[in-house]
Amino acid sequence: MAVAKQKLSVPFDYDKYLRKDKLPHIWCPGCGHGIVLKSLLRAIDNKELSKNDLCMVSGIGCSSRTPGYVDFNTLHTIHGRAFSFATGLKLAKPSLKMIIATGDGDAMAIGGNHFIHTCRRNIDMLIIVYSNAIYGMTGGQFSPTTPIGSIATTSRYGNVEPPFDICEMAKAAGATFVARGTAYHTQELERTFTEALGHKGTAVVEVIDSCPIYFGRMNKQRGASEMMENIEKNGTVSVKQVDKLPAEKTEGKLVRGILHRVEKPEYCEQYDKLIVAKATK
Amino acid sequence: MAVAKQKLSVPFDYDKYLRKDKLPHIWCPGCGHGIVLKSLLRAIDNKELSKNDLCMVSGIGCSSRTPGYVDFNTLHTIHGRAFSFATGLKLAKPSLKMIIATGDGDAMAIGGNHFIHTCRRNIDMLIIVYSNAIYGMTGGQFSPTTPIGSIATTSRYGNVEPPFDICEMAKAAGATFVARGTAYHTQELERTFTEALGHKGTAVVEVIDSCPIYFGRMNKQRGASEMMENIEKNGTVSVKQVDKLPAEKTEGKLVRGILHRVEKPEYCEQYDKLIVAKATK
Amino acid sequence: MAEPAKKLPRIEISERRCKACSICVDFCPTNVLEIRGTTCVVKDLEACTRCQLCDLRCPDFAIRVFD
Amino acid sequence: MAEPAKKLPRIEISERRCKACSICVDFCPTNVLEIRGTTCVVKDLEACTRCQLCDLRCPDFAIRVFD
Amino acid sequence: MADRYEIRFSGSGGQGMILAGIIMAEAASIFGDKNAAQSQSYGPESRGGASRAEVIIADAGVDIDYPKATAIDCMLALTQTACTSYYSDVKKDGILLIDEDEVTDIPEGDFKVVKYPILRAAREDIGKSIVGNIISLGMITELTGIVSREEMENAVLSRVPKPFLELNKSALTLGFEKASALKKEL
Amino acid sequence: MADRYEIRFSGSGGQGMILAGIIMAEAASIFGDKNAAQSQSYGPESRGGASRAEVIIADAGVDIDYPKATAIDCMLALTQTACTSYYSDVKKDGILLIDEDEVTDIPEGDFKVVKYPILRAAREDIGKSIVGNIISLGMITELTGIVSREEMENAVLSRVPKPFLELNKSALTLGFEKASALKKEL
Amino acid sequence: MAAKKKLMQGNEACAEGALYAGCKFYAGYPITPSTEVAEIMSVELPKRGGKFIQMEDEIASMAATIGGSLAGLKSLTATSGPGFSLKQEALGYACLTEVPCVVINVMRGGPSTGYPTGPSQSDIMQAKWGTHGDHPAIALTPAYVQEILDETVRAFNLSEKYRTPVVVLYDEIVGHMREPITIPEPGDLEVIDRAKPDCDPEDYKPYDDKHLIAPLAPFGEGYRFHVTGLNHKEDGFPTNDSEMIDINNRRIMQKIDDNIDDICKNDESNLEDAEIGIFAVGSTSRSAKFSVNAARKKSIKAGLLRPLTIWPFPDKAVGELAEKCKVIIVPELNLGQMVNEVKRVAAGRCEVVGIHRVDGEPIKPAQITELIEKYS
Amino acid sequence: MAAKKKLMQGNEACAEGALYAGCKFYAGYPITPSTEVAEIMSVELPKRGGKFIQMEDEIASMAATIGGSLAGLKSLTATSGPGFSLKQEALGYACLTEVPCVVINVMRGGPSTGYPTGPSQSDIMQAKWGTHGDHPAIALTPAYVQEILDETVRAFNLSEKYRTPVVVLYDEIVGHMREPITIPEPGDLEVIDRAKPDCDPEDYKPYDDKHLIAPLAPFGEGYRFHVTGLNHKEDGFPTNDSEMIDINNRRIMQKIDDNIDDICKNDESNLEDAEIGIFAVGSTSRSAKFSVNAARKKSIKAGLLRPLTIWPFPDKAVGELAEKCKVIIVPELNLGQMVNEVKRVAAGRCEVVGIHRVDGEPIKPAQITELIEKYS
Ligand SMILES: Cc1ncc(C[n+]2csc(CCOP(=O)(O)OP(=O)(O)O)c2C)c(N)n1
Ligand SMILES: Cc1ncc(C[n+]2csc(CCOP(=O)(O)OP(=O)(O)O)c2C)c(N)n1
Ligand code: SF4
Ligand code: SF4
Ligand code: SF4
Ligand code: SF4
Ligand code: SF4
Ligand code: SF4
Ligand SMILES: [Mg+2]
Ligand SMILES: [Mg+2]
Repeated sequence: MAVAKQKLSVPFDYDKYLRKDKLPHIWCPGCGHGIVLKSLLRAIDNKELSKNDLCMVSGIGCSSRTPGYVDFNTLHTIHGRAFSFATGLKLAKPSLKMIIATGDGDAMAIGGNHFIHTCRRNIDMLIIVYSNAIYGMTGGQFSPTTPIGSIATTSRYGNVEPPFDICEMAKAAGATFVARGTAYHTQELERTFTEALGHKGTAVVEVIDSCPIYFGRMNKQRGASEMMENIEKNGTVSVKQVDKLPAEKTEGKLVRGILHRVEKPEYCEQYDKLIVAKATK
Repeated sequence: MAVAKQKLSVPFDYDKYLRKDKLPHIWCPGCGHGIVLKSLLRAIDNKELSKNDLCMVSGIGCSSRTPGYVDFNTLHTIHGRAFSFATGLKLAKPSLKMIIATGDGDAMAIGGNHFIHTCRRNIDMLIIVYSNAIYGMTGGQFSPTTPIGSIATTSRYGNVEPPFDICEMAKAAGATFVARGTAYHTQELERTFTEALGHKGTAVVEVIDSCPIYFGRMNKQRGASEMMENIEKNGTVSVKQVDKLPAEKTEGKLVRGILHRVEKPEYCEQYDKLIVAKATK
Repeated sequence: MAEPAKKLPRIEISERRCKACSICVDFCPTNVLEIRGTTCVVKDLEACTRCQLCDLRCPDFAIRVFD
Repeated sequence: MAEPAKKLPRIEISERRCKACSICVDFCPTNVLEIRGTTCVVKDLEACTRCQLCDLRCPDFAIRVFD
Repeated sequence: MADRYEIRFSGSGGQGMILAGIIMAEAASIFGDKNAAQSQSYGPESRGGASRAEVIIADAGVDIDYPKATAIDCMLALTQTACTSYYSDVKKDGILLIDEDEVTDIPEGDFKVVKYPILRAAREDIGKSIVGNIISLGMITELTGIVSREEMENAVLSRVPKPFLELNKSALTLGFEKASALKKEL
Repeated sequence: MADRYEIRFSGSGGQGMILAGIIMAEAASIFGDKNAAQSQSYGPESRGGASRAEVIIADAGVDIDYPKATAIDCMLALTQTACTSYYSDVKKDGILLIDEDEVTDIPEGDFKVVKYPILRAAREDIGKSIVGNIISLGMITELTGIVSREEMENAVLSRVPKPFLELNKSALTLGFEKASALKKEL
Repeated sequence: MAAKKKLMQGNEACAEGALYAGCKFYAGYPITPSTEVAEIMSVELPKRGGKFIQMEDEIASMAATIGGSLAGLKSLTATSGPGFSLKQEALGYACLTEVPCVVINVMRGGPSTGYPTGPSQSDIMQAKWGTHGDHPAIALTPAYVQEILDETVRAFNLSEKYRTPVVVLYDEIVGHMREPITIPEPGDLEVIDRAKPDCDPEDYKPYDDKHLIAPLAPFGEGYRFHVTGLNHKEDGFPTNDSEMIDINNRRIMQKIDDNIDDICKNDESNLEDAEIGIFAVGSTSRSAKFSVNAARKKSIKAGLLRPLTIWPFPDKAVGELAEKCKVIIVPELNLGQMVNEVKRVAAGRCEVVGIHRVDGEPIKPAQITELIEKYS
Repeated sequence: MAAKKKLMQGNEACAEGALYAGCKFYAGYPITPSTEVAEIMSVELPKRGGKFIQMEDEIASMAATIGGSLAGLKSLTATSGPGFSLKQEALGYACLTEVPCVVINVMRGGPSTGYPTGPSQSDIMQAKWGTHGDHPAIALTPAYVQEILDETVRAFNLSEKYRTPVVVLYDEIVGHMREPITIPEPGDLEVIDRAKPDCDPEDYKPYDDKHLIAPLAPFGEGYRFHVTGLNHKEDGFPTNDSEMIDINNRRIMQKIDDNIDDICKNDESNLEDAEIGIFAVGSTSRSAKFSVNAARKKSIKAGLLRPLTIWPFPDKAVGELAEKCKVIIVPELNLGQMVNEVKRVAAGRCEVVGIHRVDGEPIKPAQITELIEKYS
């Protein structure tokens, strides 16, 4: 399937999902956010979802500017609270197909509580965390996913805070679909998104992403392409290979792919099935 | 050791750690919170900690009223934020021995984000979650640890939200000592607290506790003693036995004991070791 | 050595603190205690084994068993 | 069947959208592209294998390769 | 009746003082045709400690603006603490109904004191100490005449779960009767 | 000098306009003995788009109250967008210094226009397009005389990392020289 | 009376009013003394096709409430002081994005955790100024149980009509007391639903400035549009253009200012010939009414202005009062909030004095009477 | 000048002032346009034995800041609009528990996310009324870079002296502009440290009402005491007694009211004979000064009252102005905040007019000049 795609003779028509007049987007040259969005749009196309039903909600951050560019029902909210706005929307109108576009700061710093409670409720939505280990929008402070030792504008001596493992958190909190992808492995990411969009319940996809302007510059990565390469070479290993590789090849690496997937009752359905049924009987 | 304790001829003198003039406390007859506090005081005594160094911080809730009764440096803050106040105190004065007294609502509902970030930083403090599956103070609404199907004043048709596993959350977030005890197993709890007080880093102890007045009454448990018995009989299994018991005896049960314990650099120490060292060199 | 005549324990119950929750009563292995009105009282001191379970579980710092 | 004369692909680059980040240039396996001024341009169309990698990784919806 | 008739129920948390207030207000305004306003005070904790409920009753069509007691016509006290804390608002010639076992230090004043072992009667005569508040309602109905026996009975029965109807009815009747006897002494 | 002398640096994000403003302010107020106030405007996003920095200079001891431009004495425009958006505040007989490759649609007005291929010179003569702002500073120093060459050189050198000292010195000197030639044509 | 009479608590009447108004969505987090509103909604909404959710905190509650409304449901949340403080950021978002919703604040003793079971009126200024930035504010102040029901309905109506959040403020006394009230039959009270667009989706502008208040399309019904808390232009997309920013920031204030007579509502008693005016809301206004009645019996010309809309402030009514009275007495359960507004409006035309109480007790009629008599 | 002169940004000067005042603790969460304060503190504090921590949000930041102060360190946090809204609940806690700390709010365009890189002055009322319940408020409003440094020092002094949080409000223009300033040498500026108890720990009452402001013992030094956000009595423990509640709630206000002359500070120019008064803060006051100077050149009697303490409101100075001027002009980067306070104080004694701007642009001197000339 991957190969088939690669040989496409007609390129994918992103414009049919975009608000073309809003481009070029505000992201810096080489920012990974655009690549993530492209994988998502292809996945949406794979699933043949309707733009009228799609609803994208975000908080604040560079990544959270995504909704402005897609021709869906779009809601750019306040920092960290996208999950809660989305919970209201989804519960009020279960026909909406919810996608959250959020950053490591938006989701895991200020929004951490809403993130875990959303996972716990297992309410049907796809959460995409653009995880670039930095607060891009505010100019490069360290985030709860910044590796120890990294430089940021508020960790000039090197960061001392251990980072979260977003996927572990999602799983512990109760998310029923948890996966990790990268802005480098764009086709794998497309497949992951496609699977996630087919899942009923809270699906979390962490995307290892790059902010060449702040994280890159402060941490001596020469440019966008070098950051991409680093994601490939040093950062991750596929869940399919992880057991086959020798320990020294996997150590310290994040695992890519679908890491957790279970079927559990979805919140809105439970609401109808248990609460409404009892209330109206 | 446990046996030795049981045969004590001179009972433990709680009063030396209490603000006696503040008793009787505000907790309802049969509320488990007092039992938890007693186990803690014995553990503190075991560790010979000084009252001048001890600092207990809480949020809002019945459980969060604990600091008012102990003769330490005590801080009763606002709902959900005890962790953050405590972080400030500890970082500013690392000689303080920090204990957080919090409830399932205070820690896991409104305080969830500060809870996970405290665990992530691995800042040296003991977090005691009095986990009674209800918002006691406000009169019995369901909480993020209320089992599915339970009745509460805001889940009259039965709760549909899946509960958090507090210990799993703590571990995923980065806490380096994670344990579970109960208000029934008071001596085991004392031992767990004793261990936790000896740990350097964030130690989380979830205590399965009872609110006979709200949770008990609404869920057809006839009284405080019956709730205690239920904790014993139906609720939990010791980590020491869990592997030895047949699956049907452990299914659906929470595991008691020390569930996770690793040595990792503590936040305040790292601050001195890495940041201050670099800044002043 | 022969045991001296059995010395009874001393059970102190603070009426001010006790809330008559009955936990000590229900968990005392030898049925020493009972609730009377709004407080717990000793019903059968002889039966007391000094096991301290009442103290350990009393939520109110209200009962203490001395040797 | 004999191949017909090699048909070249058509590479569309939107100057308005392109931010000259160089990702497509650096990841093109056959060195088709280059940055000129503030935009990316085609340097060697013949070399293009239509692999679409440039499109897949362009963060700016700026490049498309047609058969 | 004057512009407003004021009743206060006081005791400790768990004795059903607020429920008594609600029932009195319903007897007057739902089952009777008067106006009523019921309110209560809590301590900073919603449990434990003294508990107090007040009902202001006025004729139909007469607004009850200030909803708290100003000069109490009738006050119930089921505990000493409640009695001591709250009796002082009872007005001249008002009625102070006390549980005679619990309230031993009886305040003095220009009011009439009615004593009865309400809780004991609940326990011993009815078999449930929880109905002390219902006995009290019966007594107050009789002592004050501010609502009719029938209105009160309807009000009590509408608030009580089915299985406890008879129990409460007996408690209420006991209250009516005891008060009817005691009234004569006033 | 009048009460206040106003300079605006404009270009696009990344061209170092704010740094230029800072250096100008330091040349005047730290290395010279004048007073200065430097400010800037961002778009809603802190990156991309037009960028603008302003410096108001006054004699020592003269307060600079309003810190933004009111009537500009000298403005630099390194891009067409910046030029078009911002030129209109240049005052009568003020100076508009433009990059002659970038700004092709030259606005008309009562001011004097000085043209020079600043970015090209940076790229080709100095070898680093990033020093366009330093060349500009040299030119403005020369064109306006508001700070001395020495003050400007000190200011530039104090803001530049060691390895780039020479580079920036050359850029500045280039600016001095080119402007000194162009000045004659004014 | 044909309609059914019921003894109801203030908080119950609030829930009843919300249901009457067609509220179909509730998101909240429990807090004394407002919790009963949530408890009733959790039981009643599922019976009527509505949704109830208990969120993890008040911030999430406010956000979910806005989400529910964007999906097209009339949405409610209820809280008290500490929770009201937490809701402020998201409340400002609702103001700027013009999403209707109703927020109940049952005021308890403050500041901070304060006195959770005690009454107060000390969040009145916060209801206007609690969130950062200039924003429109509508706040209603019922004082009787029946009025809580009626005003909750009016709160929904104003919210839907003006596309803005509406706050209902009442103190713990009114929230917890019980009075016999009449539940209105369908049709008895006006119920307003937000305007929906009838244009082609292509032409839809959610912040069209041809309308002072543009229709609001629910999400998911074909009108795909963008909502953001950044300053935005007519089409909802962020802008950087100072003219556009100005137009939108002023329009959201103007929609209130231009309709102040529709939004303001006062209850006046004995004002015709009043020489001593009293300005009070909530339980305090009930004490004041008691005192005014007592004063009138003594032929003292006292009168009461009791605003049911406290924001926008009733400048007109207070101005008239200042013209005719020698003094305006402002009793309030705080240390001086409305009294400053009254002073601002009175602008020296009459004396203005406050009575303030923050000890957890109501203002007693005797306190007001004393002052009335002093000025009579 | 002997002391070193440096070109500094407003936000840098703020950090510099904090360090000068002896600040040893910073907890914050980044937000435009205040982030530079955090960035500098993260570099400088570790060099000086202080602690910097970046928290997970603004609520945690405010809480940690209070914690740091309770441990005995002078503590700072900095934020902007949305963050300031989030800090409100904990800020009220600091007011009631009387924990000194300083909060910087660099004001940006609002409401909501608004215009993050644009200036505004629209959180002025919020600085007084943002949290629920009645509480004391001190807020300072510097307008020049040097003044930001000086006023940040004063903020710490007032905070330590009066055991209360102090807010420093300045707009983005002042926060981001650069001016040459003089860094004071040790001793140049007064630095006040909080009083510590010298009594026996047994006798220590953290809210002793013999003192208007009781000494505050740091945690962990032998004075074991209790701090709660519930209404409390002298010993810090919660109370339910209405008299105690009253005493404490009024005392925390009174400590400000009784010292208003010590807390208020104004900069006046050309006021002696002014007929046209201008009341302005921050960048707007700089425009106003420009206009006043221009007016004086034309012999128009304009003058400027520029408060450096906006809360408590400078009633006295404004009152005097109202006495002598025919009009007070209040230019502000919002839709009308301080202008209402000026009206309240003027109480009809003179005309009061506002100039308001919310489009992300500063108020231009020309706008003020126009009005001055109209009234001249
Ligand atoms: C309440 C609040 N606090 C802080 C901010 C400032 N802020 C905006 S975006 C952001 C961080 C964004 O980081 P992330 O979510 O990782 O997104 P990125 O820009 O890296 O894509 C912060 C701190 C804000 N807008 N609101
Ligand atoms: C900001 C805020 N929201 C809500 C409340 C109301 N409140 C007080 S305690 C509590 C829940 C307490 O539950 P938990 O922590 O489990 O303690 P418990 O009483 O069960 O011991 C709530 C919701 C509050 N005080 N502050
Ligand atoms: S700052 Fe970083 S995250 Fe933000 S757009 Fe630029 S590169 Fe992307
Ligand atoms: S309400 Fe429940 S948790 Fe609270 S004190 Fe009573 S029994 Fe304990
Ligand atoms: S010590 Fe043991 S035996 Fe004695 S009273 Fe207590 S529980 Fe019973
Ligand atoms: S356990 Fe304690 S409080 Fe309960 S009855 Fe026994 S002594 Fe009393
Ligand atoms: S399609 Fe492949 S070969 Fe052709 S330009 Fe793009 S990356 Fe290069
Ligand atoms: S990847 Fe896209 S934006 Fe980057 S240079 Fe290539 S075409 Fe331009
Ligand atoms: Mg990020
Ligand atoms: Mg609980």
